[in-house]
Amino acid sequence: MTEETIQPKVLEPVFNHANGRLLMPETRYWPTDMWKSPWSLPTYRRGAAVLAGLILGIAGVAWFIGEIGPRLAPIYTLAEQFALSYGVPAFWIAVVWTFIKGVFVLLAPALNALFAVWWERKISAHIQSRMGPMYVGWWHGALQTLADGIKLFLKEDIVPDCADKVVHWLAPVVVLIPAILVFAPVPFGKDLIYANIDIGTVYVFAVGGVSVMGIIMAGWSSGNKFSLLGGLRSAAQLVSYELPRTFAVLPVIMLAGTLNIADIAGFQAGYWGGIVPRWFIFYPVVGQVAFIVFLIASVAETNRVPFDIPEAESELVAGFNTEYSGMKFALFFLSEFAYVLLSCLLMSSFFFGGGAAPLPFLDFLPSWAWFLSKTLILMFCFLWFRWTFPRFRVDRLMDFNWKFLLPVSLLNIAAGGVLIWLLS
Amino acid sequence: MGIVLDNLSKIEALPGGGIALATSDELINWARTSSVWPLTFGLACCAIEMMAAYASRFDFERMGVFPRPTPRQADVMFVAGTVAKKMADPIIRIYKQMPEPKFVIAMGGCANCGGPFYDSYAVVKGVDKIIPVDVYLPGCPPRPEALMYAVIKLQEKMRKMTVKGGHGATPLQGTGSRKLT
Amino acid sequence: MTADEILAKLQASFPGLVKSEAPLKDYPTWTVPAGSVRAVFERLHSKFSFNYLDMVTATDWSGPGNPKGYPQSPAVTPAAAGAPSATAKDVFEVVYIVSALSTGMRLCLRCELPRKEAAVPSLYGIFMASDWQEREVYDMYGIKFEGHPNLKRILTQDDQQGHPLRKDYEHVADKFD
Amino acid sequence: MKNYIAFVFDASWNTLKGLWVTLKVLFLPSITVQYPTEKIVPYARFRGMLAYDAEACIACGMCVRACPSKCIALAKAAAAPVPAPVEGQPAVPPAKPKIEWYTIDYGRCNFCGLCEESCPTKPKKALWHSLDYEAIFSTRAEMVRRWKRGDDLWGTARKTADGQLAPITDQIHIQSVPVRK
Amino acid sequence: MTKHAHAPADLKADQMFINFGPQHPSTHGVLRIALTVEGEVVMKGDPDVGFLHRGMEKLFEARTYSQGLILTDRLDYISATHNNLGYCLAVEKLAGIQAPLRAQYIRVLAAELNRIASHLVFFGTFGVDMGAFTPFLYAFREREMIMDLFEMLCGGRLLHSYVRVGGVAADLPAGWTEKCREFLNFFKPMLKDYDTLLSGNPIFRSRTEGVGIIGADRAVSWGLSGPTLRGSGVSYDVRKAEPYCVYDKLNFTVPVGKNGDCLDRYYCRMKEMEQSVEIAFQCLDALAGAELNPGEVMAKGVPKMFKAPAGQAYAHVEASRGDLGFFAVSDGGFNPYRMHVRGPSFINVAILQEILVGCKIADVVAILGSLDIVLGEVDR
Repeated sequence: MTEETIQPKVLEPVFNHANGRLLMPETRYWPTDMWKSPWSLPTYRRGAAVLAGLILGIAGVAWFIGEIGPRLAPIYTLAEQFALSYGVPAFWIAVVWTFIKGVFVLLAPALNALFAVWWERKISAHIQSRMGPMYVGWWHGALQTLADGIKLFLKEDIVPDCADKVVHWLAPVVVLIPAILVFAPVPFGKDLIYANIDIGTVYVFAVGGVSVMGIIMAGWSSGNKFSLLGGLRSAAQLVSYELPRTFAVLPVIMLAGTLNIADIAGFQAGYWGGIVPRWFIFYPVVGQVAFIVFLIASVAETNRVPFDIPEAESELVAGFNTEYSGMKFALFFLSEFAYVLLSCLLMSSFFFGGGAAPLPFLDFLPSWAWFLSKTLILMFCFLWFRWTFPRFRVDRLMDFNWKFLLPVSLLNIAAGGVLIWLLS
Repeated sequence: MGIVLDNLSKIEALPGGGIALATSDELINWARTSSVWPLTFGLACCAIEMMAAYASRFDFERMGVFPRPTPRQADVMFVAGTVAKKMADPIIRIYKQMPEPKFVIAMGGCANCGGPFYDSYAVVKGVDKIIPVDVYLPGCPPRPEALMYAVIKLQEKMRKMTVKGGHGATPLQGTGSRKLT
Repeated sequence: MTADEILAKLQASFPGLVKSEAPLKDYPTWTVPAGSVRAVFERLHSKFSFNYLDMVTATDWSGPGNPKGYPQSPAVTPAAAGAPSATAKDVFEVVYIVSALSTGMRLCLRCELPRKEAAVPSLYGIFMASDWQEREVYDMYGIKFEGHPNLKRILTQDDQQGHPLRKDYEHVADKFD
Repeated sequence: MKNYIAFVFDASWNTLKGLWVTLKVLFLPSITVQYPTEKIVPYARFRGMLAYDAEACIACGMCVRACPSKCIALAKAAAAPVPAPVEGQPAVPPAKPKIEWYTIDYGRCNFCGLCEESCPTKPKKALWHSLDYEAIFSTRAEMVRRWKRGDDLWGTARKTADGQLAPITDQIHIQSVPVRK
Repeated sequence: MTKHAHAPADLKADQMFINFGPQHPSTHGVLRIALTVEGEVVMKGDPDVGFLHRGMEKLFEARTYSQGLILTDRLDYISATHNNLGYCLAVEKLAGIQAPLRAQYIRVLAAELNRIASHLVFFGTFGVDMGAFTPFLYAFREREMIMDLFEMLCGGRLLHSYVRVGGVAADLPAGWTEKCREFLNFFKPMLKDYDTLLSGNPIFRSRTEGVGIIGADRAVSWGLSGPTLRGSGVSYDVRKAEPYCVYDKLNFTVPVGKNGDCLDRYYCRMKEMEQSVEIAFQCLDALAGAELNPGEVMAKGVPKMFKAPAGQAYAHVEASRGDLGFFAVSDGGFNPYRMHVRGPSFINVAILQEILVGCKIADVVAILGSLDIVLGEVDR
């Protein structure tokens, strides 16, 4: 088996892909030479330049568009006079206006699902030193999620014969509807809000709790032992992690004095000594502990690693959505990312001051731009946790909650009380 | 659907018959080919090369291939390894559990026709004796790029499918190799 | 404590135990009569601390393999320039290899059984490693191990006719061939 | 109580260190070979698809005996009649035996290289492992490729249902592709 | 489905029968565990193997000695060199052949590189079983470098058939030793990264500490071998107990665990990778030395189709999964009369019947992963 035996006789090129490139044996992309000096690689430099350009471009566009919230009010009054002049009763105008706002709020989880799924696959790929979707859309697989959605929409919809048909069909609906309703009191920027109700926080936690029912229904009705176990596990986990999540928000509400999410965000405007923004996370002990407990509990609420025992891939095949194919599976996927977006929006409005700019001289950007950037940074933390941590075992997960998170959040409420007594 | 898709052509009427691809077929085939979800189903040595194809160097996810553990959410089944007779029933059962349209790639000599165990008493000589196969991939085990080449060829086969022809499902066929158009 | 001293000690109570004539290369090899297999192992386990059972397997000495045992003609037919009939004798031979981890000594014990209804006492109680290995020998050769709790087929499919590793095994084409 | 606090701080410190490892790799370049556009040329000893040169073969059958899965079959051409010895010139040496036809069953081949090692032809081997690894079949019949004298290195395969032998289209020859500058 | 795959008759009211089926993301291949479960706690679990049974031992009797080597690649397909080495040692003992010294050093080098690749697959799949997906990709990124080394050395990425009866197929190609040193130098610090990523993680420790404890005497009675046995505190390694090739000339230590739980078995394998890197460095230095003349890698006078003299021989090597033994019987013909493979995974997986009782479903995955079995070797 000597080297010189390789000599083809016929050399007609059968394949010449337009931009095909052959890596001769010496270039094998070994990490030893790729990571010695990353900045010397042209592709790496081009990638960094594209990323920086993207961020600056979006910031420029946001600066150009400016505040959207306050501009809506005059448009609404103009349209109202126009409709009144046509004799349309005021009641119907309000209905049409809420319907239009409703479409935009429905757009939030839908667009977020398209973006977040693609972003998670890219971030997880680059964490694992690979590239993620590249070929589907025109730039870095931009249309990957759209292609997945259309394909799932066209898949055959299997209902196992030993399944409880009605409950099996109803489960994704019961999971998805609260995931959309919950976005009503959540602000997206300065008075960019659907319903500025006063009990926003209670509403969010109340409606968020309903989707647990959907997961249990999915688990039980699929007639599959693995999904039954997944459903029961999610019942135990979601209910028990609801408590520390709510108790973590209590000090924030005590400090802000209102339950209205937009007002809590507004309360955190202004700067201590001109530099440090008055965000709740910067309150001495109470803020940091509350934020960490809320972050951990939200990761548990959205069934993401290290708390993803309901759909544990290595133990229960795919947990509660084992028997779901096609569009019903897509709905579960959509609602999971809606809850991730919700948790990030809540965290940025409770702890990071909603639309407020981190430094005084940075407030030329509009409030919704700051709000979205904080949400994206927090969403990056969710993705980062997912690709680093292993999964809890069921009983260790319960110990962690009842023996660690809950006592810490209760102590935190006491500390919040002491802080308020000191401040007043 | 005014969605911008790369190189999506209008109705393509080919002179002299041929396949007239309406826009909806083009869109449906584009969606199906760009998100091929295989079932994590490894039998023997080819499964290790399949895992190497999902790993960092030959990243399968660039083509939208995202492995799913349950047959309900899988489009393609990579039969990677020797099909023992004791494993034949579970393979048939899993193939039936997959929703339409479903495809099968026989990866490696053992799945093609028994490979090095062609004269063994306990091996099914080729997986197309029990389920229909769309693409056979030689190699023992084939390189991860060869598996990607097989997926590219399967995508080419899928692009020629028309909804009018098979109502969006793959033709029902018990065993043997399969024509998709 | 060399192998021969142990052999001398054991031959006192087991007359049938002899040094076998075709030994395993560089391991002391003894031939044990079928009836006293379990007793010998118990003595080895308790007295001479042979606590690790390496391997349990069997050989069918009934002449060259039968080409009809293979669904398709194999690369080299087993009888090609095969064994002179001298070594063929109508017998199964169960081979045990047992070792003492503390001293590092390794022994091979063999016992010959008639082919018709071959049976040998199981080592299930002494070494748990023998549980699956004996089931595999039963599955492949049909040798019965008395005292084994669940002696069932382990590797071959459920409706497998006959025991494949026997030299005279003929393959019956089933629904997959 | 004290070791509980120590356990909490140790656990959170290890968690943060784990997070730091993943963040560090996030900003390092990825080592992916983007397969259809960037293609790895294997090392010289890689055992890819078999290539066969009908001119160099002396139909000795050594490869048939060496193959563990019996996938090679050949037929020796009838020996050319030796011209009657003319006493003027030295006796014409008997012609080297030629090959009539030669078939390799790629489905069953397990790419082990024993046939290449057993091929006695000098200086260039008649049967060797090329560097190609991109080949697929769509039917069982295509797996068996046949050579007659004059065919090219990759032989012809039984293509359509009617069993016609057609040259190979579904195999990309890495060796013969000019490197794009 | 096979007949006994359905619920047993004596299933009590609140118990559930789960098929941890032949196709399951974390059974490392096609192994079926019939679990009788009460809520999350496993009452009874008995593994069912044979779903990858290819009748190897029958096929060995129909192949010549050099063709049989190709079958041994497919036994434990993650560490193929160890199978070839065990087979060749058994046949060489049978035929009385002795490989030249240079070939023995190359054999040990290839075996240790293969052990690192095999333990990397273990580290990756054990991380996926625990739910952390990233270690799997880091492990496979380093493993791709080893696959390149083997592709350069013998042409095959995964199944090499590089070790031949009487020596090695071919000598080291030019530039191979530099690339090998480049990999080993890159890999040593990487092991510390793996430690911080997975073994240091408190969630991982809570999933593996005190799970699936196997006592030392129970491990010996069940005949376990390899890191699974050494995790329980029994320091039995064939490379030290019965050194083959040149292992007696190399100095390396054998890591031994203390209390036999999943974490100790995991640490035994991670420490073994460090030792394998040391051994590989020593082999590279020895090969670079002058006294091993290059090119002389095959014993003289060993034809391709040789007849081994009648007799029986047993040789065993320390494969990455345990004590892999080959029992070869020859009747003087071209092909072996009987070739039995003592598969370490086949014997290690039998203990599942005992240690699964009383643990949770998540522990079933952890214990199965820590045993590190390969179904090609279990079912042969």
